[in-house]
Amino acid sequence: MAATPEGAPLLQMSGIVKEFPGVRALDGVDLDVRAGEVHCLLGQNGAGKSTLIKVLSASYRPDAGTIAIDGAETTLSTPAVAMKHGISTIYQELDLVADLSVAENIFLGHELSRGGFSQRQRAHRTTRELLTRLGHAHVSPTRAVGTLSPAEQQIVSMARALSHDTRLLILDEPSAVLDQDGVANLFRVIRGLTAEGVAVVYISHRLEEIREIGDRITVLKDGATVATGLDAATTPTADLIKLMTGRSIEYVFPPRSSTPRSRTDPVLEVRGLALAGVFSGVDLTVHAGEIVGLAGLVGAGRSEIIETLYGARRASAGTVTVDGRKLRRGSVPAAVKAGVGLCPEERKSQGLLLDQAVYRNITVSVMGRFARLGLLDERAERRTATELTTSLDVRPAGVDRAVRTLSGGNQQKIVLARWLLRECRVLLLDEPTRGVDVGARSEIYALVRRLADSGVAVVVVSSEVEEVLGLADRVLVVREGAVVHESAADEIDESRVLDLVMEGAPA
Amino acid sequence: ADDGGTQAGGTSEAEQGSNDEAGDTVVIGFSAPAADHGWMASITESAREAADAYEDVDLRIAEGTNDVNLQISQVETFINDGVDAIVLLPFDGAAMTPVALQAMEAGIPVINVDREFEDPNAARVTVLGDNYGMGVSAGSYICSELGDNPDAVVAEIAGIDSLPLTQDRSQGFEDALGECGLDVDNRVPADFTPEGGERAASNLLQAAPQIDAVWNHDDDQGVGVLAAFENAGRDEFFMVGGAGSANAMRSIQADDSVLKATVVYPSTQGADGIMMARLLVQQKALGDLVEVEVPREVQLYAPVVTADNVEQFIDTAFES
Amino acid sequence: MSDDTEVSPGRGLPATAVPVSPTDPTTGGPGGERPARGRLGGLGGSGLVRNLGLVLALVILCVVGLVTTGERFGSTANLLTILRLAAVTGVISIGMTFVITGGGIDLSVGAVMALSSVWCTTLATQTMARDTHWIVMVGAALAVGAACGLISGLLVSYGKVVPFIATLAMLASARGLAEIISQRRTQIVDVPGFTDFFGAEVVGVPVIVIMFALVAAIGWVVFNRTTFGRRTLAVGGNPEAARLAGINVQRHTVLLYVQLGVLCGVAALMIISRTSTGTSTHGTLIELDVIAAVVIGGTLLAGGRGTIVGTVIGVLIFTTLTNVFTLNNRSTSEQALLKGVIIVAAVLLQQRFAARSKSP
Amino acid sequence: MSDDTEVSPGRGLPATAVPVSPTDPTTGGPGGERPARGRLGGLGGSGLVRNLGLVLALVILCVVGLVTTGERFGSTANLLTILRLAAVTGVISIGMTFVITGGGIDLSVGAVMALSSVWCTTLATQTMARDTHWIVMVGAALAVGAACGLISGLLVSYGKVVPFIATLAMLASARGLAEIISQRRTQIVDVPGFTDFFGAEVVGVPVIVIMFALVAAIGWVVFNRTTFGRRTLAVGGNPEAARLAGINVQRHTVLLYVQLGVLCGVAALMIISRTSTGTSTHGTLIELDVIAAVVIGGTLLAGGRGTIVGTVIGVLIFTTLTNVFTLNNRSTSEQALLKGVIIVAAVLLQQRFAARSKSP
Ligand SMILES: Nc1ncnc2c1ncn2[C@@H]1O[C@H](COP(=O)(O)OP(=O)(O)OP(=O)(O)O)[C@@H](O)[C@H]1O
Ligand SMILES: Nc1ncnc2c1ncn2[C@@H]1O[C@H](COP(=O)(O)OP(=O)(O)OP(=O)(O)O)[C@@H](O)[C@H]1O
Ligand SMILES: [Mg+2]
Ligand SMILES: [Mg+2]
Repeated sequence: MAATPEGAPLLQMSGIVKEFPGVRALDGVDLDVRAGEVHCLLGQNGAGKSTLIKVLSASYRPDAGTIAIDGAETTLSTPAVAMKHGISTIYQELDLVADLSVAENIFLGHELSRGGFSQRQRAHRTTRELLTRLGHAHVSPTRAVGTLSPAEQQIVSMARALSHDTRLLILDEPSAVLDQDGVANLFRVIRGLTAEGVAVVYISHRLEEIREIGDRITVLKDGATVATGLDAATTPTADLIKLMTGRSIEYVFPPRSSTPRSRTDPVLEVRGLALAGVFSGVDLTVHAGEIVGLAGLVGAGRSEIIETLYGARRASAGTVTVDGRKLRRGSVPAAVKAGVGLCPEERKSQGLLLDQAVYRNITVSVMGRFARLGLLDERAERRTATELTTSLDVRPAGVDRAVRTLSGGNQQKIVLARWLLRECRVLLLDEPTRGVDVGARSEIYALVRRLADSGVAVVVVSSEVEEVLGLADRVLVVREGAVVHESAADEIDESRVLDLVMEGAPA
Repeated sequence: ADDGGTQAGGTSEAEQGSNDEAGDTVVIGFSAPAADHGWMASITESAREAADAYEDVDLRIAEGTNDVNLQISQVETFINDGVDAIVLLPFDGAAMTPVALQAMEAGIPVINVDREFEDPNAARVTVLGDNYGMGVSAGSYICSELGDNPDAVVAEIAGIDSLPLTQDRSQGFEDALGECGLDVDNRVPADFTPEGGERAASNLLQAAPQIDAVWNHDDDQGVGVLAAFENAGRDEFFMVGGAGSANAMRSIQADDSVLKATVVYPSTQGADGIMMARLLVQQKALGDLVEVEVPREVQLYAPVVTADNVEQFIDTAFES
Repeated sequence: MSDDTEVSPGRGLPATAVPVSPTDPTTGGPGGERPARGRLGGLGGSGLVRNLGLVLALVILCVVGLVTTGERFGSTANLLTILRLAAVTGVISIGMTFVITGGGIDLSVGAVMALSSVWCTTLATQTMARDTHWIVMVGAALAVGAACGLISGLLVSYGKVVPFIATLAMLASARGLAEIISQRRTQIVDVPGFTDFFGAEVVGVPVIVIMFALVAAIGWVVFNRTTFGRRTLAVGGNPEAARLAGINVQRHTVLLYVQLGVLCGVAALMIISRTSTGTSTHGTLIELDVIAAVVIGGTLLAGGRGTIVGTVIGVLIFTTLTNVFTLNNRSTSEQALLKGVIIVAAVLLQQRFAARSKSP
Repeated sequence: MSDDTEVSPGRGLPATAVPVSPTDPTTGGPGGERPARGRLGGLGGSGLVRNLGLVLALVILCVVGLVTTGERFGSTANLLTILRLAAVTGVISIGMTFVITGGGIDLSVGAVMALSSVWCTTLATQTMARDTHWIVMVGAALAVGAACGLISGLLVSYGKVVPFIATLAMLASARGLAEIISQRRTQIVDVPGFTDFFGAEVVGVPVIVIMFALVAAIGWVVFNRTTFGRRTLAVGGNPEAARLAGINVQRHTVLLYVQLGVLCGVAALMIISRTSTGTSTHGTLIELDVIAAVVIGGTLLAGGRGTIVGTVIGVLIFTTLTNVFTLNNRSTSEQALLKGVIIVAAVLLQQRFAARSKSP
């Protein structure tokens, strides 16, 4: 379904420059998008993808460069103007108002109203229709968005974009919070849109998705276009990676240790753990040096399991034992004291101190290590943080900049760095590589494996089945709040996991 | 009735003698609490007017404040400045005593107005209103009006409760009522503002379904109090005011409300303080006295103003 | 404003979308895990049910009033007294609910009310009012309030001065100006039409109580049923998201302060009619009462969540408390001591209920 | 607390980690595009440079003082007067900076200071102090402050009462209690050792100014160089993230209010020594001055960002302003009017500088 190349492209951006204090985020980017195509934007973390689309949605004003829509040069002065041109955006950091309902969020800024009075019935009806068409009719229009899972919030964003008269839909890493099923649903929606002539700009770090949905590719590197108009179906992966990173990376998981871990002492033992209304009867044993993966659909309750285990939610039943000592229920300090660490799922709300410097974010849970009599040795902190950010390839490299100014993927690396630094007996990782680029991924996998080899018990939750199978020694499949399968990772393959995960699930 | 001769204390009284002739310029520092009600505003205003009347007085007025810490620093500033005299109406007399002592030790005479210091050495001259006496006057007047009716309901709308002056007034009131076997049945504090007076009075009317007499400490808040009475349509009682604003006196004169009397608490004290300071520094004495020195203490009288004698007072009353 | 654009839902969506069961079992009320910052429980929209704890606190207070003072508390006259006292704080509190929900705060309300009351009772204004119509005074009061609100709003939204500081500055300046204009005199109102109108009663209910009820009702509708209300929540809850959704956050912020300014003008009219005076001391420290009523009602001080019903109950709780104390002839000190304890008790009570109504 | 476990930093890191040049040219101050909510510009950590605009405002104020009043302003005696005045507000403001940065607020500081001053000057305490040592009074003042802080802290962190309401309740109760204990009388201090100590001067500098300097210095170190300060920033910036990072948010919150309570006790000692009295009216409305100084200094009212240096400058700006006004003999009303204008001007100035220092 390649688009017709004749006529002026729907969108033509050229020479776009955007500077932030100390960083030239965009340094002469060119991009053209045709009606009816899915145009993929590739690039490492911090390459400038999100900044580019924020320029496009008029969230930022560019410092230089031109934007033409339908061949006519245009100034996009405010987000409202961009919307008038039919540009709808789903941002990387979901920008919804937590306390407003689903319907209110969808129509925020272009409320259905008569004489200033909201037409709530009409809004709810329209919302229901939108959600049904997106395959998520179970989300109630009156529910507060803050209570939805990230995947459901993504759907709300999508519905919001569709509630406008959209000609150009921009999706910034939409699949980061979705599982296979969700991605398939998303692609179905995208195909429907492009068939009607809507253009889509699609950003993702998962190359297999690009192959499946994309028509053409533009690659950004350090804020500049390094290649454009590449054919999404045929360009070899190695070439793409070379273009993005400037080097070649073989994308592999680190080798598993040869000695069977089940021989060692169990470090973490969970018995009959339950959280009222979400999951129950979860048993889990993790040995020293072992990596256990939790696979499952989004919303299956995997995050809840490890958050409960960590004491961040109060269990309604069951026990958690670390090194033979029982943990007090619902107490994070108790878990931390016992050597448990949790790298949470949502980096912005659960992980980061956005206004604080990078190094402070990295050392926040191990501050005691850098302190003598409560006095901190900031130089040691910076040194350690710099080592970590370098090995994770955080860009830009300075550890003194506020985390807020980092790109999404780089922020994720900071959250992860904190927990890699921490001396833990048990490390719980929830979606550790969400939004992280290809280059940094293998580095993260290697680090996690190295930690395990040093005797840490690791639990990884991921929606990418490939990641769970590749990284973990043992895999648990979670469905609707219950563990439905457990086996060694090399005794099960991707399609079997998918079958287990889907069984009985809606759609 | 007593002769209220000294209370006026206005410029008109000091006409004779050479006291009004210009002498060396006198720099006077003046500090008073925040002018958050009419009486206090008029204290500062009367001080300014008094100073303006003399070309040899250079008055420095510090920001009115209810923060003793700030008021102390104002006095310190005056000391640093080397003013010739300080006229001080302290927010809290006891709390301002140390810094006043400091000024006296630095050779700057302090004229203490209205709220008395803890230590007599902290002021060269003290110009006092008589808060206790005010309560006594109000109480005695109510006693005389109600006669011997021990069942009569007497209500009191006080000022700011945490101020010592309010306690003194209430004490005087209670003591005077006790003389004729009455007591205060309902007491509500307000805050010296019309708004506070209205609020307090509205609640008071509900608390006491039947009242015979009310003493309201302050005529400024009294405007609100009267408005509340009017709103509620209650007039079975008579009210005595306090401080003696021109508004209140006009109302008494016109006899158009429940306000039948008010107890004067002279707001001219500020002006008196300025005059004392000038005389002190220029080493003059009070013209009408034989004394060659300015006296140590002047206590002003708290007369009751009624329709009978309002003529006598209305000209010196403060506009609030 | 593009509000009325007709939207064709799901334009271009595949017709093959799988319909899922329309009734959703997982739909719970709002709530869920939120940051641990102190709060009043998940008070979401409006409605008595969500404010059950507060209502209960108010009821208990009334019962205490009835038990300790008999029918003196329960009499119509006393209830009207409570409502009359609540009216001034109440009107401002409704406006403050919008400002706080929108992520701001306004410390200048008392000062603006004072300035407004002074301006509209100057000799000049009163003379003009007598010569023409007393509505001139109403116009003056509202205009002064709106102007002050406009300045605060512009400072906050375009000047990017933090609301606390901008409105603190407005507080100082407005009161200073009020003092200068009035020369610190209490200005007595003598415009018969004005006093007659605002002092009147309609079927036994004082006009200012009716005004309060009207403002509360309009406030409720605007807050819960209009675009303006929804946008206020969005601007306070996530200003960046609101901006990206095409809302003019800065203009909206200005409007929020302007409406509060206008309501301060309304409050000025009420206090003028109650005390028959305009003075620079009106409304001293009322800002604390107002903010306390709004916050105890369940509006989030950080913005993004608010309730008009809660605010009204908050105002009533505070006024009733004072009334019960006065009827009981307690000393100010005891009142203060008890007030603190009662406030905390009311909040804890409200929390219990909020927590209970949230659990499944 | 597992924070103190000895660990070799960077454990488990790849040996191949490339060392990056220790000095980083791209390091800018924190900042960047933020939601449109009003603010004071990107004031990050501490240090004079970040507060350049404020320093400039203070300098301009001093120049105005010098120009309009000559050496009367610049004399040592006058500067010490300013500092003595600043000391009481200053000490509390340092503590408030921690509380606000930690996501809270405390309206009860003035009342707690009053209660503390009353408690430590009761006849009983004074008698005991004379019989034993005046340090008893110090102990009493600090203990009362700490106890009040503890109650507020527990209400906020475990009772989950919003800080505004919890501390407003504490305000009412503490002042009520202070009035009851003192029976609304001003209590005179007559313990020679006490007065001698706090009234003394060391090489010409009054003890209370030295105390202020000490508190500020310790506050700066704790805020910027210790785990406690870091945790405060984390708790205020994102309590959920702090909790998940293993910080005991609730306990930390309690500690924040307790330290402020203790500093209110210190302030009580200072005001007692200045006035030689303890009374329930001490510190009335000081909370507004304190919060204004903290916020104008650049601490974010929403928490998560604060600066001790900014707070100190904020306090000095307000006290210097008052001093210059006093020296210049303006009327109170003009002062108020001007004060508002000057505050806004100072903030806008600070913003210009913050914006400039952020651009590359
Ligand atoms: N508000 C900001 N202030 C300062 N620098 C910023 C800001 N936003 C982005 N940057 C910088 O601009 C660069 C590009 O960031 P951008 O978010 O566009 O990257 P990205 O390609 O979307 O990366 P990712 O894949 O991680 O999402 C990064 O170096 C980032 O640090
Ligand atoms: N705060 C909350 N309030 C109410 N329901 C919630 C809340 N958080 C999660 N849920 C619900 O609990 C279920 C599990 O959610 P969650 O997204 O954590 O599952 P998960 O398996 O961890 O998925 P993910 O792949 O996103 O990590 C979902 O139905 C979600 O809507
Ligand atoms: Mg991005
Ligand atoms: Mg999850």
